[in-house]
Amino acid sequence: MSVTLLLFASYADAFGTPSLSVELPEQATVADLLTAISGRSGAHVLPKAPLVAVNQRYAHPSTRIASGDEVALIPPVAGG
Amino acid sequence: MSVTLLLFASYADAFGTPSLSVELPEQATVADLLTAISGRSGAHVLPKAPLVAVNQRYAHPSTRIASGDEVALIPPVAGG
Amino acid sequence: MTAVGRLTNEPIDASSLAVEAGSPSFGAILVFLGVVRDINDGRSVTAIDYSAYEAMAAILLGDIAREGAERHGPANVVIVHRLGELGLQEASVGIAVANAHRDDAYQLSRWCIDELKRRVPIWKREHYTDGTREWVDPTGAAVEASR
Amino acid sequence: MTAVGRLTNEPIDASSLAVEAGSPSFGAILVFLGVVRDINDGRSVTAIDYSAYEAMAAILLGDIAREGAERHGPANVVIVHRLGELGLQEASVGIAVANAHRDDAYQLSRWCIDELKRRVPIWKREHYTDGTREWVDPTGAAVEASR
Repeated sequence: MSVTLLLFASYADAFGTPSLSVELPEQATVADLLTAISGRSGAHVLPKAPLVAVNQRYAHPSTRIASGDEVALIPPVAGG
Repeated sequence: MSVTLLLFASYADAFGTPSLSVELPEQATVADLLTAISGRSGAHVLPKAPLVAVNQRYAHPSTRIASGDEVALIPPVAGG
Repeated sequence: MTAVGRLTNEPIDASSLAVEAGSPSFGAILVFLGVVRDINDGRSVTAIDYSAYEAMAAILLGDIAREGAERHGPANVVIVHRLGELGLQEASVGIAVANAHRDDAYQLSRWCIDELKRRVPIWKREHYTDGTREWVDPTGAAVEASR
Repeated sequence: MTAVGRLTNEPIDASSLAVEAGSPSFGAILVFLGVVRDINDGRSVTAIDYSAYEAMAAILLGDIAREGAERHGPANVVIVHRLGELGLQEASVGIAVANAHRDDAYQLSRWCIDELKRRVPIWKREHYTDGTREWVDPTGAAVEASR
């Protein structure tokens, strides 16, 4: 399946885009997603365990991603 | 000497006046003042050790009162 | 540095206080408002009138602002207490503090309102729905006597 | 009960937030404002631009308002975070809470701002007097990498 990964702030700057298209097998997890993008240009800015949101909620590495899910990579937050 | 004692809020209500004139000997203290008014009508509402201010500062029972000082009896405060 | 306390007969505006306390070097502003509420000690309140030993109260409000700014500063502090008759939800007191960071702002704000309630010669008389009015004595003891 | 969180592009007004949080049964209102200050980590700041994962940030602001009102309630909570470019002394966040008494209001307000900083997907890029701009990483580690 093809998943669109949303990027923000410093991550969008590093990858040079506000979203990446990532090919993943069915039943893939957040951990699989992170492995899949680890070779992309810009991925060097990511911490070891970057925050990922699935459908606008924080996800675990074991969270499964389904086709059509809204998936986002969340840089360290700095609100307030 | 004659001292004018300012009264406020519940004390003014109890004594029926916003100020009392009190005759005190020279060198009198706050404690002397309290003794001097203990027989006045309304004095029953006073706690054992009512707060007294001399010249707009809280005073001790041993604080001396001089002629011309601004002396006030302070009911339990309830600001805020 | 701003560290001021005053009495007013006008409504208290949170935004104005925040502006007065603000500074380019302070990132946290905290505005406390004490407002008239409808129930106190189980009795239904319609209004409160506030009075003060005005000269002394103004001095002590300024003292508290300055002492607070020294204890939990650098900071700006503005303390305003309103006098007169206030209806439900009207603010009787407004305290705006500004600090570089929020830790100090919370401590400073809390210290100021606690000290104000402890030592400033201000009194309030509650008006109840049954038409009676009564001076409020937070120490409890004297309430019976004044009834 | 009011327990809401939202994003805005407009200036944040402390008085409006206080009115929105107020209720006749709550005697203490506390408004926290986080404002842009001139120095951060020793660097001279001229402005900050805030951005967010807007859909998720709005959800989490509402979560925090509701969770806070449950933990330290009964209470009303209104949380607003501003996005876009803000100059010095402009408020990026406003949190108004109202409780029956001040103890709870101070705890609730503090809890809300701490949670907001911990979990809401909002980012800020500081503009410095030397013309450079930089994403702020409160965790420290990634700042070097993003320079």
